[in-house]
Amino acid sequence: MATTAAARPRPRGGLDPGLADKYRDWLRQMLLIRRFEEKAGEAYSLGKIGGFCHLYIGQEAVAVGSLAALGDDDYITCSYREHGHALARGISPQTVMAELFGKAAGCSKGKGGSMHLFDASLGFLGGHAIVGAHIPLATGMAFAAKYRDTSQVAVCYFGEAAVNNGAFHEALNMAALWKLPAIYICENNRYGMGTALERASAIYDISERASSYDMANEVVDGQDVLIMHAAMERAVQRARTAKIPTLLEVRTYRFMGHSMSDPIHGHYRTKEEVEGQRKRDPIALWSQRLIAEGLMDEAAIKALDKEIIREVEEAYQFAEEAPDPEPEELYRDVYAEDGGGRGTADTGS
Amino acid sequence: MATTAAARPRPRGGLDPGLADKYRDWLRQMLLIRRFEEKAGEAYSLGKIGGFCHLYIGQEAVAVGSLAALGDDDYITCSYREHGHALARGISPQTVMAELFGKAAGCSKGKGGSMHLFDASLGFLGGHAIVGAHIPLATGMAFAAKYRDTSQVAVCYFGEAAVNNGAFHEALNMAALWKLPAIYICENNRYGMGTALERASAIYDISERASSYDMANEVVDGQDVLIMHAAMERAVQRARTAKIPTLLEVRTYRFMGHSMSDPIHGHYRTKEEVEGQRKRDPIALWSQRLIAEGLMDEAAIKALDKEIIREVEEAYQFAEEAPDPEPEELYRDVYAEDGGGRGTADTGS
Amino acid sequence: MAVVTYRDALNQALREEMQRDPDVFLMGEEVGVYQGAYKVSRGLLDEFGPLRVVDTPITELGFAGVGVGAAMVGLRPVIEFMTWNFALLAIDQLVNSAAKMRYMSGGQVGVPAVFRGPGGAALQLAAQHSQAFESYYAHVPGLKVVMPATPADAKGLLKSAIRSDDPIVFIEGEMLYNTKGEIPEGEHVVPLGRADVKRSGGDVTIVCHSKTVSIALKAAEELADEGVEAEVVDLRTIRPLDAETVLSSVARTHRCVVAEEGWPFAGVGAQVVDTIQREIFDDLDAPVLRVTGADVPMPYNKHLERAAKVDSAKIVSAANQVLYRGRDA
Amino acid sequence: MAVVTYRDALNQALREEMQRDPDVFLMGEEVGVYQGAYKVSRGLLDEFGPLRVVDTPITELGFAGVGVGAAMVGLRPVIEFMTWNFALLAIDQLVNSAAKMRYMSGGQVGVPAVFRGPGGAALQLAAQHSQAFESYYAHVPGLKVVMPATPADAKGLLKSAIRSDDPIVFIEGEMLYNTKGEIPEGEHVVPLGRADVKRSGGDVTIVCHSKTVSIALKAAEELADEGVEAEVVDLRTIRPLDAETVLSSVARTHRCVVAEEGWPFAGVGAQVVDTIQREIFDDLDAPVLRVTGADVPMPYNKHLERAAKVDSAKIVSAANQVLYRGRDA
Ligand SMILES: Cc1ncc(C[n+]2csc(CCOP(=O)(O)OP(=O)(O)O)c2C)c(N)n1
Ligand SMILES: Cc1ncc(C[n+]2csc(CCOP(=O)(O)OP(=O)(O)O)c2C)c(N)n1
Ligand SMILES: [Mg+2]
Ligand SMILES: [Mg+2]
Repeated sequence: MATTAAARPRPRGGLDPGLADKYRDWLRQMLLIRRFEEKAGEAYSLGKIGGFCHLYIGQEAVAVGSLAALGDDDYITCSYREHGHALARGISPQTVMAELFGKAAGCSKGKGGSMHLFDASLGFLGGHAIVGAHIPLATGMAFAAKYRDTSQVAVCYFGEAAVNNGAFHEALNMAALWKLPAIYICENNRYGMGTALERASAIYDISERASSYDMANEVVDGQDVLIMHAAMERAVQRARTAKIPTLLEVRTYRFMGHSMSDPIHGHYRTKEEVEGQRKRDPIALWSQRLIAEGLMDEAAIKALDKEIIREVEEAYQFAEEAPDPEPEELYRDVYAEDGGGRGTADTGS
Repeated sequence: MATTAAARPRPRGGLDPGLADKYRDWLRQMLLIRRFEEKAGEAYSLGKIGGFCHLYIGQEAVAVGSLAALGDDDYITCSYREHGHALARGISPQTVMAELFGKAAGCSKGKGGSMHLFDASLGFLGGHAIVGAHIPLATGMAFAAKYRDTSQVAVCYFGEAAVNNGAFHEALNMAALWKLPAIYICENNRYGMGTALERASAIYDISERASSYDMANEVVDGQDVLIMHAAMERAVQRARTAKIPTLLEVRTYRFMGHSMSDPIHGHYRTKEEVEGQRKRDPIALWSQRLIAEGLMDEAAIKALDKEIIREVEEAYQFAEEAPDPEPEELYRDVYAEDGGGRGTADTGS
Repeated sequence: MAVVTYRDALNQALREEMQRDPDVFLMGEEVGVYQGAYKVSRGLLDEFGPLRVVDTPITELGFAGVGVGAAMVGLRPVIEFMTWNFALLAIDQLVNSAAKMRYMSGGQVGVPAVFRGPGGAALQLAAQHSQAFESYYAHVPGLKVVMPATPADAKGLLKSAIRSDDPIVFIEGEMLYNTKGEIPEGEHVVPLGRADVKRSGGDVTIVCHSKTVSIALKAAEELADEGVEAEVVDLRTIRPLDAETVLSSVARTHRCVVAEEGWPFAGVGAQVVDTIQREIFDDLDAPVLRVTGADVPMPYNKHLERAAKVDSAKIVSAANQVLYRGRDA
Repeated sequence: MAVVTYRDALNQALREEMQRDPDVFLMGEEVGVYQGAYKVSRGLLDEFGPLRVVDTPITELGFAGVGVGAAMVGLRPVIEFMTWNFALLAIDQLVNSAAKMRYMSGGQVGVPAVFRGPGGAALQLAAQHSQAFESYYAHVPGLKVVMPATPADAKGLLKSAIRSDDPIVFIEGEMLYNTKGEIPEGEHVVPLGRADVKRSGGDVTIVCHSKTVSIALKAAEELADEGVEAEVVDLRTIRPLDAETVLSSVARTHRCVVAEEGWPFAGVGAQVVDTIQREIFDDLDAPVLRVTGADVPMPYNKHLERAAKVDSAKIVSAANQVLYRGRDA
């Protein structure tokens, strides 16, 4: 368990009974992500979803626990592994699923797909598919918050493999130098595709990278939604009040392959390792906790799960039946003024 | 003086009388660089040298002290501020000056100029003019040494402004991860063009950046050639024997403007600051030390200086009289097989 | 009309747009305290303060991304690259983030940012500092590419660029900063996407942009001495290309030379040639010829450098070729 | 002749060259333990060990630079980009270091490195993962650009690329990895810089490369059904361009269509058009037409994506246009 447990002492505070609804909602959100991802995997195997599809199964507590600490006008950017964040932020399962199906009703009009989910009205500013490239984007959003003197926070999610990339380094240096309200959440799931953290990074503790920028940092157990949430609240506080950035290294694990084309175990990790990690399933952990604290019972959780399965089924149906984008959409949205018309240099006959 | 003095305790060992010739030679080399650079500045003002010209005055002890610790088959790469390193490595003042004049006898055949000095026979692998870009190159040379299992070391010189760049970060991570015999020498002269270190970096102690890669590191007083040399010997030892890289943060100061078009003081630093720093002129410090230790006297130093001034004068004459490259050189050296002929896509009429 | 330098024209445009719109800010290396590596931003830090005139570390990839991110949430960044040579480090942010954001978000998120700085060769800056990359950016749907040749166009086009809701690549000429020209008093805005006939003539069309405009005008004068009237079309905006203006000129002259500073292979001129021969093949009395920088890395030596660059003699010679005139006809 | 996939052909080339020359090594993301993101390097880690098959962090700029540095001191690195989309992060090292080193060192320091990986669009990978950048690299003197279309060419050209003393950009087709073809037994080397006539015909020339070759061959068959014999010229090497082969074909057919996967503006095809009209203007009976990817970022939706891509119908239609034949003539 050493690999996902936080290296630092865990705040093991009891639950606040006044927040029972919230706690139950976290479970709901995590279950929604889980069931949604399972369905997406199924749809991918059926050829309903194309391209790359990176599932979030195993990491649900990270998106749910952290996003719960944000306000409505904060900014969020993610990598390509962002279905969970999109759902936790409140984009409907229908429009997310429709996007995966490439339909016009998708949250990016079917033009972005799995790796490029957007909902500007929720401050959900993308899925980005060049590793590391969205870290400067989030820094720019934090810059905008400072520029306008708002209390907004810009949050950026990325994998542990991204921290070796120059973009991470350049962006964090600027954020610290300029004291920007940014929160960098490194979801350390131990692998970047088939490369284990320790085969790509000269140091094991990603949080140590913050010392190059004198940036606040924490190591967080990402399988425990409560711990995740508490750490995020501290980071948000720092960003909103102290106006300084934070790097959170969140220890988690992906239960599935890197993408749908990668087996769950094989060349780079063993079946035993994956099974060991699955024992700290964030949903199971949180369910047990809620039961132990008397906030829900097994039956209620089962009922909730059923409801969610139905909801996901509906999303699937919705996506299935939704129409494709009109052919003219091909040439729309290239430029601001493009209602239609062809690109300027097009020579296609 | 806080700015150039090392933050850590200085090794203040006495001089080794058996090395007297070497010590005197360091002074000779530093004086050569100083007089050469003064002459280059003069030639630039006369229009004999074109383009950008970045003088090394004030930093002489860094190149001289560090390069003296290397062997013949080690590899060296530098930034565009590399006249001093080229001379200290043993490229003749004539061919360096001829290169600045763009002449065929220049060390890069007149095609590289001030920013691109090369002498492959000395392992002097360039002057490079994209900030940070040569740091991965040096890492690749260190990789080659490891690949071939030689005891070579690859040394890379760059300014303190380069450490914010992604290339630095990516390269150092790989060097540490793979345990490469590389030595990264950050010549911290406090400014990157007109930007003071603390306006570009979130931390003041550049050496701290090494902690992101668990890399050996030292802060070195770059105005004291003996200290510089001792630190470099330790780094070389680590590279050759322990086969691990080092980051040296060398505190120094440039006495001139960033390039010939930048005044010595003005927008970004005061006259007082520059004058204060000039009190720790590396040549004066070393001269005093040699005198104090009885290794040279004032008269000998004066004579040496005169000799060097003559040597530089000869280099100038040589460069002045040397012929330009033949016109056919324009199309040579683009590809391996190019003895001549035009580029393949050339449409120039 | 006031006579001002290209540099000051750009400075005016920045100042006026920053006064006009509080969302406009300038960010880049040395733009503030140092007053700009080429002094384009002189005085702006004093006037607008450090939040709107932001000096950055040497992190082209990072601060280009910061600009894109700030633009995604509605600011109007002007990101200065000290030169476009260094922007190769940031090109991923321009091509993969800026150019595609609107499209892949299904129209939700635009990037109203301007990326600007000098491009092309100056004097003896050698291989890594003397490159013209306009064809790279013009290749990319989602970007617009603007390259003014005169002070008036510099001012008017930069103002349009800043007001545009799309990401703009705005490439200045380092060798043009000191050139002078008249600029209309008061508000002066030049629309994007329109070429400009800088000289009229009926015998041959010379298509050019940025630094090659003045060279083409010089060539046109030399040709006039030989009795040949050249029409000089300054593209001004490379993408979208104003094909109409180019085609209507060549349809009249039946002969065309395309000049550009950069390397030949798949340069901007290749696209211009492609467009001309495709659209008005039957109007052409001769193949379109191109005059480009030599197909080599830029050498440092000044004579070699001169030989590598476009000059008026090369344009005159190409014009004579398309006119089927002997060397000294 | 054995029938092998394009993927295995590349694998054979790598294995043979690594066996032949101990200075050759492979470096990139997932090339080792994972056996290659697209399995091109399958088995190589086992055979050659971790010093010669090196997994890297996700640092395209950094490891491209490591490759250049290692090549500067005489090794022969093969640097794999997982896809050329990500290589935009590294383009500075290719353009400013690899391409210029020999020149700016006055001929002293060459860079015998190969940079390889898949380019162009696969299926529904959307805007940031579906781009064809060959024109960027072909623009640059000092680089060579190679793009095989068949297993035999993939093997033979990769072997030549590894043996070359110049930096090579070697762009594979992700959609081609599973395609099969015959490869001559034993040593099989294809020289760089030579186009290949993949089909002979006298009525119209179709110039293409990489993925568009099979599309062009399909179009040629469709045209043959209509009684039109198309000649299909596969460029194979984009830079240096084998103008001779292209020109001699078009001089015979008098009509030409140029197909490429990438965007139109200043693409490789623009250069081909420029060359043809310049060199054999009088031989042309019609303008040269181009068929390119649509001038938009690649959409995710599969129907839109299909519409954005080159297909045989578009090539047939362009061929009919240059033949001045009606749609269904
Ligand atoms: C610049 C770049 N290089 C390579 C890739 C291919 N790639 C996609 S995801 C990935 C692994 C990323 O791992 P990590 O950052 O740990 O995120 P995770 O997938 O584990 O969530 C790689 C190599 C890419 N998208 N972008
Ligand atoms: C990538 C890149 N960005 C910008 C520049 C322009 N530039 C040249 S030197 C320099 C300052 C570098 O300072 P530092 O690294 O401290 O070295 P120093 O000049 O002090 O030796 C800048 C910004 C460049 N050459 N490359
Ligand atoms: Mg990971
Ligand atoms: Mg400095």
